[in-house]
Amino acid sequence: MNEYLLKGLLFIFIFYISFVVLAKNNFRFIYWLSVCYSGFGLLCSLSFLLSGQSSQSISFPLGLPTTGAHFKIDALASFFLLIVNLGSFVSSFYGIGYGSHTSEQSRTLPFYIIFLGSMNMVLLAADAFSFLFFWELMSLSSWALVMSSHQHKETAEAGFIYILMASLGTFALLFALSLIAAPSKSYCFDQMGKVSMDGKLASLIFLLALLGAGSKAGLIPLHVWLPKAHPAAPSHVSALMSGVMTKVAVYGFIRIVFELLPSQEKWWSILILIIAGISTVVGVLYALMQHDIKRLLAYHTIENIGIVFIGIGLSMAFKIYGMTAASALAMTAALFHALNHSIFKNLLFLGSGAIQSATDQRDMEKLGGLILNMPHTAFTFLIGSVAISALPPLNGFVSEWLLMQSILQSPQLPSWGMKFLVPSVGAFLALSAALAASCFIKVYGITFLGRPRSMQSTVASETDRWSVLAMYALAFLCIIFGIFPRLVIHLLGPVVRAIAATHYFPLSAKSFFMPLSLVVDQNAYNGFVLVLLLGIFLFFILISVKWLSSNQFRRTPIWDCGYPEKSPDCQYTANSFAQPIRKVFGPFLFATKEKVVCSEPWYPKAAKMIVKLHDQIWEYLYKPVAMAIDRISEKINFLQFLTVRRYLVLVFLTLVCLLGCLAFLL
Amino acid sequence: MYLKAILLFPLIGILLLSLIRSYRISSFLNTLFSFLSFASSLLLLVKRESAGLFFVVDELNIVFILLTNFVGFTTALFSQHYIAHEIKTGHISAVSLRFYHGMYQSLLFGMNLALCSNNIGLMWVAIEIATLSTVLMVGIYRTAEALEASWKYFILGGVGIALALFGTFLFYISARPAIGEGLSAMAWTNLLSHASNLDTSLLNIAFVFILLGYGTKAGLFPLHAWLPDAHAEGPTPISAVLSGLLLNVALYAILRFKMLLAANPHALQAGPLLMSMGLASVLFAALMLYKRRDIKRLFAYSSIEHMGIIAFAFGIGGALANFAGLLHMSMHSLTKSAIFFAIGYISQIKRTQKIADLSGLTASHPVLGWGLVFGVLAIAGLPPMGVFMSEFLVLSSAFAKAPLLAALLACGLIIAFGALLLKLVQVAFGEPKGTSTVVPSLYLPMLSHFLLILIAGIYIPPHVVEWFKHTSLLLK
Amino acid sequence: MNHNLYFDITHMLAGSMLLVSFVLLYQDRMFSLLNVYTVHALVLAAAAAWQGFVQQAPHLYATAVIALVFKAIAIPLTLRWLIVKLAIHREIEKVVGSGISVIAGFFLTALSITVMMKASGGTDPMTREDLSFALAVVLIGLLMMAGRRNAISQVVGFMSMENGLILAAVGAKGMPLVVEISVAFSVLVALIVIGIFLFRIRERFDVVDIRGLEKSGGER
Amino acid sequence: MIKNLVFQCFDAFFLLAFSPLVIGIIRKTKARFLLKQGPSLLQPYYDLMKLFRKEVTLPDSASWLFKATPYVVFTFSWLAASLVPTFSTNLLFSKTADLIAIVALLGTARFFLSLAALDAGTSFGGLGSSRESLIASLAEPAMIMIIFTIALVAKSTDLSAISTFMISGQAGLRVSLWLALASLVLVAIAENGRIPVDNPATHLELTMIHEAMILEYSGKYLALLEVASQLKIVLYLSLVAAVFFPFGMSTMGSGISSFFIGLFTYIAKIGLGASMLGFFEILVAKMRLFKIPNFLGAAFMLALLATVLLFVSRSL
Repeated sequence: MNEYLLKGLLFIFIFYISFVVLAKNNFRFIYWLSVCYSGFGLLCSLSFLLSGQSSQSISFPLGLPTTGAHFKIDALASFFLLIVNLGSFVSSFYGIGYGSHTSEQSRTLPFYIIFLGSMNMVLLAADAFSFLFFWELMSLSSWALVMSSHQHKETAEAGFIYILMASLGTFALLFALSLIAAPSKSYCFDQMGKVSMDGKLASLIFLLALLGAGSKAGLIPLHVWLPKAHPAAPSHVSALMSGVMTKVAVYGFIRIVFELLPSQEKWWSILILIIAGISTVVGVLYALMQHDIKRLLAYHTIENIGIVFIGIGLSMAFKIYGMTAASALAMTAALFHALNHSIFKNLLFLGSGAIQSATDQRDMEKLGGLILNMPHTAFTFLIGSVAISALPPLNGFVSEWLLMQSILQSPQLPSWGMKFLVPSVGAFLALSAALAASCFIKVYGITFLGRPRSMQSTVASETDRWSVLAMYALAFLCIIFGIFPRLVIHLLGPVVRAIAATHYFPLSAKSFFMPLSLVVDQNAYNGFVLVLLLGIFLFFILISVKWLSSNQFRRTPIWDCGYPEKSPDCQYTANSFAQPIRKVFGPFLFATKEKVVCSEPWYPKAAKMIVKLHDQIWEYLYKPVAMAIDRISEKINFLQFLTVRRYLVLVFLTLVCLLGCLAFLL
Repeated sequence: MYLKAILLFPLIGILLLSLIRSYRISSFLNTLFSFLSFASSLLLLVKRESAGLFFVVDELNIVFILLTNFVGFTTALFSQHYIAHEIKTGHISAVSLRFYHGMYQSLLFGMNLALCSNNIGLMWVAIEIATLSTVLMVGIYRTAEALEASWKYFILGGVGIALALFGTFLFYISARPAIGEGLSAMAWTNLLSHASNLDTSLLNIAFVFILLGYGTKAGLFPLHAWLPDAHAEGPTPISAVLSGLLLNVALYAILRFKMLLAANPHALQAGPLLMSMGLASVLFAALMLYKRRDIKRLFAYSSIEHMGIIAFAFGIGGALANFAGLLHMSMHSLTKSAIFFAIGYISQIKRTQKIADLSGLTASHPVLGWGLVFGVLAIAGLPPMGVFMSEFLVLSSAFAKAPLLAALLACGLIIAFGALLLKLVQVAFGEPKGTSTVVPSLYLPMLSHFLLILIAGIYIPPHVVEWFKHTSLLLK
Repeated sequence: MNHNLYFDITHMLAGSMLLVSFVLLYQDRMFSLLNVYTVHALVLAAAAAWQGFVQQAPHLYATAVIALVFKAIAIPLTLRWLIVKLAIHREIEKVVGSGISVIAGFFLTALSITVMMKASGGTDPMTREDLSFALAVVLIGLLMMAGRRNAISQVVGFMSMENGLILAAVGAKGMPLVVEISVAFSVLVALIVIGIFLFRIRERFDVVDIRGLEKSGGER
Repeated sequence: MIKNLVFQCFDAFFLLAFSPLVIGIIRKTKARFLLKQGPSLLQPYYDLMKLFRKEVTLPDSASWLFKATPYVVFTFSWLAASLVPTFSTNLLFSKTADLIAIVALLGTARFFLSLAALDAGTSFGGLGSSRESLIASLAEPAMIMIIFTIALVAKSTDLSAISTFMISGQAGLRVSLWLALASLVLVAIAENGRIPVDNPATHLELTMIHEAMILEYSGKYLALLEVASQLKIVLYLSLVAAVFFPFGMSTMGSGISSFFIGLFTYIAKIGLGASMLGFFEILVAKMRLFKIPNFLGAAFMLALLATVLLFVSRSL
């Protein structure tokens, strides 16, 4: 049956792409079609995961001559298919309504379709060529989507950096895959992983895979493009890029490092853990410094990808030392978090899209009080914020709890380095979770709460019903996966078994709903009971407060300790909210410079505070390269303006050199 | 017979077209003759003749004959409207027009002759005919810049001619003891079958001369100097044919000679030589792209880059890389000529070739703008276009064999991509600026090329694969 | 005549061509440059004729005649006329001094002899030496082109390079006539094109100095 | 099962009833050490009763979130507190959440409280919210390291399991545990907004944190928030007691006498802890805000040291 599903997926893909031509600019039609397409993908992946069958493959005489195009669906692919199609399902649904808020549909629609299709195909591809083909097509189509608002200067810059980093990543992956393919002389994944390999070569491949997948996923220091490119696209595309495309990168990494490489070296996991740990904290600190809501969300993607990679790194470490159960646990946590992140990040981006279409603003400093005008967006955004802050009882907490539990397994690792490293990563994780919470207090508090800071914010109205429905669907998933995490863990079973050879949470028919708790060693977390208890306690309190207390209330002007100030400008801003944290972490990370400009008393003028943040990674890692290229190209540019005689001298010298080589070397 | 036809039609074309004064008739005839040679080259697929002392059609050249005649035909189509506008604006006089069409056919004749000749001397003559015709065409606008470009091309090309001729002599001399005197010692088929008996050391020197001589035509660094100016200052159809075809023909000649070297076990390894020249071309062209202000010159440098990639691919050697090189040659010629078609109309519409004066083309002229975007992305090696496949193969075989050099190549590609993209974004996106004139234009040539590279990116017909594979084995 | 004499005469002719090349390299006046070039072409004609005699290949006589009529008489006359017409009979501007260019010429000769001697182990010594002289002539011609600023002298350099090529061609036994004709043809075409160029250049600039021509230097 | 449920319910309501008294004890201790009479031990109860009876004033700009927050904060704090073993281990719901989850439950409460502070759109609310976030962020890594140390010793993050392990005496006397205790005390002080991090007794001061957040609240909402913060103090005190001083705790299934012994020792422990807190508070002065990172940094370093020493001492 799955064979038919796979075939169906592939054929519908072609069918689907060909619709671009027919549909022209009828965006509702395209988005409905995308909903159907991703819905079908969703069904396929679910049926595959639940049926627990082994892989199915299929090949066509297309693509690379003599190799052909191979496609395969297995547990790993189908889990990521689930993530991709869940995200695209909701985003397309959102697009049905959101599309009417955007102009120039013809710049997004064709690429949107290709983007969705290519993400699916990357996961199904089972040979190096098809994989990279769709990988690069995914980058290309998302670049085109980023460029859809092409009039802005920043967009051009964002798109430029994005596609360059994407090609860098593709080249790195190409390098890695070629090195794997070389000994087995086949580009087909099935044959590629079977050859044993020299440790140094394997390490090189690993580094390249990390570079390739990491640049797409946005690991620090390869993240520079991400906060520029993701916000520039239309919001439902940003949601897909941040929530889903980064997961495709994670998939690529797992596929190459865990499946195509025969064995892993010890230091790899150390490297991953360090990079991932830094990514989590630095990502969230960057986010805290932003006041553009979409850019802030994009920076949070860096943090969450860091968390996913912490899980992957741990899983690798445990696997190397033969602790398969712990490895399975860490991988479960990583994949669970990947799914969770795709859900709440989609939700938050969709929410920010709703805000943007309602107020035409992305700058939080110009928003405020939207909870009154946009109640549905506000509610769902709140759910998303709680989830991304890893707070119980929502899904974000469950995956971080699992990750913490797998960190707690680390003392059994024999390596001393790991013993010290892993707890520090745990501390980083905790720090990033707490900072994420404060970041989302800021986002939510400044955007939705308080008093409106601009006219647009005052008159904003709730977004269309399709968008609201899409957001509610995601919010519902956030809650459901938080209360019944076993649902996801059940789905993850075959995937984790494929990667880590075992499954931490035993799969039995009974375990689908009962027991509801997650148990690691003796430690337990039971989301369902927790919510039940919360409900009971809340009910009790509501009843007793009603019975006990006075129910009189009246609306009054704000008190504010006796210093009420009417102007909304006197509220806390996003910038001032982050000030304490900026003061603590800023000097070290961003080389912050704060300057307060006060006018002289006799010359009344508004005082100003100037904050300068420097992206040090950009300045010390990327800028020099760009400068060097610029300088070299400036230096050699004279070669365009030589006289004919000088060109002849060049030819002459080349000839003499080559003859000299012949005379003296051979 | 068909072989004769592809040579005969352009010959008749030269004679006839240099006599006809009317623009309408001559441009139609030009297209017609190009089409006739294209049609006969298609028939060549059906029935191939066995190799004679002068002509041969084999797995290596059939694809290029087909490609040359196809691009020749589409360019003729493109040039109909292009030249009509040039005449209207007074850029080209009536005399020049006769000259132009005659030279166009003579260029096609030269290239066809070079591709199907079985004689190293004849090939040399043919390439000279092709070069000289383009020299004349580059200078056709008679502006100071055009004449200068033409002069540069002529002098450097002339030196190339001389060097290639010396190389050809040396090949003959090295073959003479083994094959005997006379014409037979200049025939490819004989040379190839006796390759292992040829004088090894002479072969090496000969190859150096051939590489430099024909390498000048192919625009490899540091012999490239004529190329950017010739592309930028001549009429755009000529830029398209130069980049799309003539460079290929020159490389084809080098390949033929490399084949001989490969067949001789003691001869010098041509690989490292080609690789280093190719790599140098890629890196050099990539860096030069950043400071370009003229859009045609920009893509001329991109052609240098791609010739570098191809040379690099053949330099690596091995079935896969050679296959990739051949594929890249075909893909590059299709893509680059299509880009020049787009640019031709754009520069006529906007009356400028300056990148800084072009902006927002996707908004103001969707077909041309998106066509340019498509072409540039294709040439930069992005899927689903054909160059992606050939670059995939080049890089992947290079990564496996010479990782360090391949990494350098990849760097060069990224740097070049960055530059192209920077200019592309400037030209195609943003707010449109400047005034535009209405230009009669035909998009069919451009779109047909795009369709072909799109198909090639996904599916390559098994016949072509077989030909390429056979050739790759000969190239080692 | 015995074999040695054949060899010696061939050797002498090729050697004298190289010598004339050196003299060309040394010239710094327009007219004397043309005169020396005439000698160069004459020696080539002699060499071709001698080879025709030695190899009993009548078509080489044709080559000799072409060299005599065309290169030794027609072209120098044309160029002389051009120089007078354009009034550019002044000193040749060199990039490097005569002494240095002659030393460079020696190095090139040494290089070509090393390459050829090392290389052609299988070929007969006569072809080998002939080839090494021819290569030296070609290289010196190229050096001349690279070392002179004046267009006419560059053309002369180019033609002396062609002469070197033909020297190599006539030395190769059994080389089909096709090649010689094509060389002559190419020289003819080259001259025509140069002529067109000179006229066109005359339309726009008053000097045939490449520097003037390269004023615009492409895009800035 | 039923007995267990009864015990669990008793635990929850006992905490609710007991927590204002703890505040009373702290205040009384402070007053006594300052040679003052001080308010009655039952004064917090009176205050709460008064607040509950009062009319609520809501700021104009407040949304539904402002009204919902007190309930949310109260519920989460109460639940978290009742999941910490007090007088007995292995209560019915002890398997619902481990130590990490309990800390996270408090995090949710804080999240909503900070949001509510921003809801009215005042400058003081933002100030409190922003500072609270800073402190919480810095306390979190230290807390995780403490949990890590404890989990390494007791092989679990489940509080009942930890208490049982500690009672059994297998842990022995360890330097690490003392370091962890010290660190936990520092974290608890910061989390509860006690001196020297925050002064719960002041208003109208630019240094206030917790009070600034609840500045706009009145009536029953304020009462709920007050109880929630009292529960939080009790929670941390119980945590210290359950992990480091678990003696006297009963366990499920043992007799009624052990239940009473457990209860009384618990009250005694918490009472002692509260008065020690009061004593400590009169010894130190309130810190500047930007000294707090150092304070919490010290807590983190202590916890880190605890972990490292643990590796050395037992080479786990």
